[in-house]
Amino acid sequence: MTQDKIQSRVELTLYRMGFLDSSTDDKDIPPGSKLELPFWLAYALCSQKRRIVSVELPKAYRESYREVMKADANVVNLYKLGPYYYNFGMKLQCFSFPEIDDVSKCLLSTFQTRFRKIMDASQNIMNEDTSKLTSNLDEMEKALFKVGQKSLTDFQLWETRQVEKLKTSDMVRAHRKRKREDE
Amino acid sequence: MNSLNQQSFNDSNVDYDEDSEEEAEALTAAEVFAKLEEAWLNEKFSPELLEAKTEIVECIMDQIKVMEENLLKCKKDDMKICIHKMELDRIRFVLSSYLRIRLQKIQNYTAYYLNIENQRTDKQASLFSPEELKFAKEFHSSIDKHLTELAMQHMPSILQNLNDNLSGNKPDLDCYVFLRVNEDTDSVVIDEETTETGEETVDFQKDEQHIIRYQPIRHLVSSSQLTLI
Amino acid sequence: MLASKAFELIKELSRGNSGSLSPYNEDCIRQVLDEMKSLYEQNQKDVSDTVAGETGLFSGVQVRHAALERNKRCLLTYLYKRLQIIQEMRWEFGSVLPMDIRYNMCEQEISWFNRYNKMLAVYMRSIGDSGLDLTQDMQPPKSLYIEVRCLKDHGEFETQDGNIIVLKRNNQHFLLRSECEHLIRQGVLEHVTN
Amino acid sequence: MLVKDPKKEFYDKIQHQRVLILVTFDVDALCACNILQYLFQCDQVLYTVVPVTGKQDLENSFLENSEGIKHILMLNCGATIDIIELLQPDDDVCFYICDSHRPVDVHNVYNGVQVKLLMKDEEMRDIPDYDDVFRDDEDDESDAESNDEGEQLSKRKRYSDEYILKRRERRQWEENRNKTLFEYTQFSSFGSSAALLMFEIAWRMSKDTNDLVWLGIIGVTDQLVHYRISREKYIEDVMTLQSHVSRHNFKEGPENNQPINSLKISFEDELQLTLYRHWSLFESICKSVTTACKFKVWSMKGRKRLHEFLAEMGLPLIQCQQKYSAMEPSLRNNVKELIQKHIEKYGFAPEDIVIPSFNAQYGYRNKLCASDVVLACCALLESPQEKSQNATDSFFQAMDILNRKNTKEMEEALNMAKKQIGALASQVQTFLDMQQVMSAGPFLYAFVQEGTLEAKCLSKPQCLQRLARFTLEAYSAERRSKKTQYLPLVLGVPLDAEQQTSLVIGIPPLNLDDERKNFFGKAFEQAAVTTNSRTLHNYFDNYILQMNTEDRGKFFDALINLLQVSLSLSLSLSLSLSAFICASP
Repeated sequence: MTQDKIQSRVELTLYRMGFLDSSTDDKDIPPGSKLELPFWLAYALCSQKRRIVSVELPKAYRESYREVMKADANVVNLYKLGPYYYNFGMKLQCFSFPEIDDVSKCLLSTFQTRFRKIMDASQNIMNEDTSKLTSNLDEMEKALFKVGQKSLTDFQLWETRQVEKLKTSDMVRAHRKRKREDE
Repeated sequence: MNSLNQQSFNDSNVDYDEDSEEEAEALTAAEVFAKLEEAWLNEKFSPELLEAKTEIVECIMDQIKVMEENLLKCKKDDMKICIHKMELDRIRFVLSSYLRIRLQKIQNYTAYYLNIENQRTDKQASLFSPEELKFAKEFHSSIDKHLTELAMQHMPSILQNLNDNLSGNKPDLDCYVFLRVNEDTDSVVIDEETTETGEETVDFQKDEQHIIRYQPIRHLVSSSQLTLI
Repeated sequence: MLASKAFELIKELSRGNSGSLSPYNEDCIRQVLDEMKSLYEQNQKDVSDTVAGETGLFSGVQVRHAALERNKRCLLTYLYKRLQIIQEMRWEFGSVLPMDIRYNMCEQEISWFNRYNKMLAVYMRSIGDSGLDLTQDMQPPKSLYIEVRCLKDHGEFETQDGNIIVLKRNNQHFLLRSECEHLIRQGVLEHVTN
Repeated sequence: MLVKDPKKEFYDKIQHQRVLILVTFDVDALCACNILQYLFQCDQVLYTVVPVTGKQDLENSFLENSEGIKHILMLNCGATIDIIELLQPDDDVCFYICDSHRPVDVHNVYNGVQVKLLMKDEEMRDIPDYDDVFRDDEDDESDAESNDEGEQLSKRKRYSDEYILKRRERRQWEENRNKTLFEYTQFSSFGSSAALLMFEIAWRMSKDTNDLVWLGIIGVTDQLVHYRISREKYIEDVMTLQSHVSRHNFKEGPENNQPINSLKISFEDELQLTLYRHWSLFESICKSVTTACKFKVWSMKGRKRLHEFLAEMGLPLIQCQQKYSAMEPSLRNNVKELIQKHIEKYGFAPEDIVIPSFNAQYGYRNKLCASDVVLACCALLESPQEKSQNATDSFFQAMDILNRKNTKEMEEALNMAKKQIGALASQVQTFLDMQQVMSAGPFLYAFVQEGTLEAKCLSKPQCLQRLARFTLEAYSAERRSKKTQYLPLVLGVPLDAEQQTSLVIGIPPLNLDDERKNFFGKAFEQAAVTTNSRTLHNYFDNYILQMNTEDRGKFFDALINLLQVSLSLSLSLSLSLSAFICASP
């Protein structure tokens, strides 16, 4: 997620850094050029102390998308907006965007609205194909969903007294399965 | 489970805390086991490594040994044998599980806990048992060595320090835990004063159960005013 | 792109699934180290140029420095995560790893595994007077004896009371739980519950 | 030696010992094994269960697993073989045999130290007297055998009258012994179910549960389904079980008081329609032996009669052809009464269509009758193996479905059973359509064609047994001639195409149904010996054997000869056969 691209504007000439911008063959990148930089680089180059580049808020977190979230967060495919939508959103806090408070509020309310549905689904879906449902979730939500499902199946196992059964360790089982497939 | 333990444990009184200078309390084996169980639950549900209960562990280990020896003396078709064996298995499970959880925590945040250990004054109790400390040091140095050999020594010299990478890892003390109150405790600060809200405090009463952020109540766990569940 | 090789290592980690270890990517690691070296050399050059009076190179140095840090972080994460996986495997597979997994480990990883094995053994032996095998009793015991079914031919197995049992595929035995827990975890036996 | 008090002489002996349990591949043995495992787990008796497919397997398994083991239990295997002779165990090893195969080998009967038979006293009546088969005067025996050594001595003796007298007496005794032994062993038959015996042991020790009763029921039902015991014997056993069922399932107060997931067994007259609760009524009627044969469903006319019958009962065809569980409840609930009421007109006796049996129910959905479980379990036990599978894989799969919690696996097993029975019925249809059932004079024979899809599925002993019976009844119904009632059937099915082997079974004629005695065991042995055929008598059911397909011709000629001679000697086939073989060297 720290590899996610962020739209940046070069403020100071970057000498001998032409390769960062694939659209030009120039040796240097002049101020004013727009670049897509990975987050880790943008973070290093845009801070209180040094302003080598300035950054823009990524689209998915801007006003228009925030409106969409407000309307009905449940129908949005978060995964498409970024597989790590929440985490990346939180990372963005380190840049001083004017609207950053709104972004964080929006993230919180989005999560709150969606969480209810995820929780509900994870506790009630048994032995069904969940891929359609989970394809809309960002990675964190997916992890949450998985935890929910696991607790559901664990509970059922407990109810039917199957937890007593000693099992082959997961890794060994996965390992053996793969070996069989290879053969 | 407890009733079983009581039964056989009561046969013998063992001295718990023999060595400790403060007060030599004599506890029955059942009481020691109750203490182990408490330590086990706390360890299991706390996000950080708690103080090592070295005496309890030693005491239980001794007890296991005694029981095993007694079992060998019994006749083969004695009904009691399987009950005692079962009990042994259960004690051993709790003990192993307790030590395993601790080991896991030590492995995950080795540098963090070693740091705490280094800054510890003589008055404070150590988080580690002596054996655990030895393991932690060995574990830490083995990883250091591994990373150095494979990567660090091939890097430019100014980058050749590891510290900020590994020790940055620390347990999440802000996570939420379930707890049961052992004794009344008033006005526990659970949220510090901020600009928006005032200080938030809670009065705990015995036998209440709460779900709460770990950080504000961690000192109550170590003083066993609370038990995590 | 800067540090893209290092990122590949990270992606490789996230692709891996339980019970397997991807081959130690020595190639990629060397390329990352090479990239770091040239970044560093370029920076040194720019710094000395700056000292010599040239201006405007500062931003480039910053970019490279960030890339160096990035590379280092990814590389260490890669190595450390692998150790964590290997460490977990010690608990799941036991002290001897399957050949195909060992095959994917580099020499240092194997020696680390052996060292880990040793320190674990030392620790476990030092608990109490007689030591305690922490890899046993992974689940709360429910009964003293359990019924198990052999999933593969394993050969002879000596029980605590000195009897020898032949573990052959599709035989079923009623044994002490503590005796066969390891074999169940290693997938030799299956616990049959009613 | 027969065990009189199973608790004292068997169960108490094995406490705190390790026990090796050898189990054959039949449902009854599986149930018995399950009961035993329950008992052993209660008392923490350590054991090892090893499935054995045949005599060779028995030997190997014993050698492999017997180290340090002093107590060996055999379920539905071992009784008919001289076990000490075969296995050559150490002197301190003791065998406990719980086997429904008869006759029990006389060596097993009279070995008082190492062989303990867990069987019913009243079934052991026709065993030859000890003095008739064994002679204790060792001197005599060694004399007769070691002629060379003591030639001088014996020469002198030979002249003495006393000696001659003794010789004559001895020869007479030997003749008598051969005759007694032959009469004793000429027929193979079956005694009480192993599962029933095990259940009764559990009951006597007050350790029986409702689940164990159910296992006993399944064991007994297995014996009926595979034509091992007569209907009378079955009813007798069912009555015994019924008292246990009512004891365990009687509850005070309102009936719905008990938890829904407990096991409820009820005693009921059960339609003899194969798996009908899990199939459609129509399919089930077409594939059940009795109804298929009486209606002759393989002919157009037969089908028509069946349709007529259904119409008469007021059951629309559409309802009958959909899944039974999806039938309209008002119809479904009356099916049994309707069938019983209307079927007499079609030439059925009441006992042709219903039989006293048991149902088990747990949870809301899963109502199973005993024969459903037998068929499902058997289908799993004899499921065609993939290459990668081990023959014993299916054994424990089958054992697993006896555990009532595995409802999903049970469902799959029922589907397999339907497939197996489907293959069986269509094979019977092929036999009739292609007129492949031939008369060899004294018996009928038929062969499943090589390379058919069904062959793979049918080449298993238990399944073959049912196929043979189905074929014989169908043929007899088709012919309508009384003579077919008196003819036995020999049936073969290809086993292994590469090795050119086939599986052959012989079953007795229909008119001897009440006795369930099979003389083919001895006859097969004889025919194989005289023709030097490459045969393998590996199964514990001796009327089933493996043979090299090339040797089929000469083997059959010999068999025909054997049976023809016996026919000519007497009209009663069974008795005469004994006479013939007795006379032959």
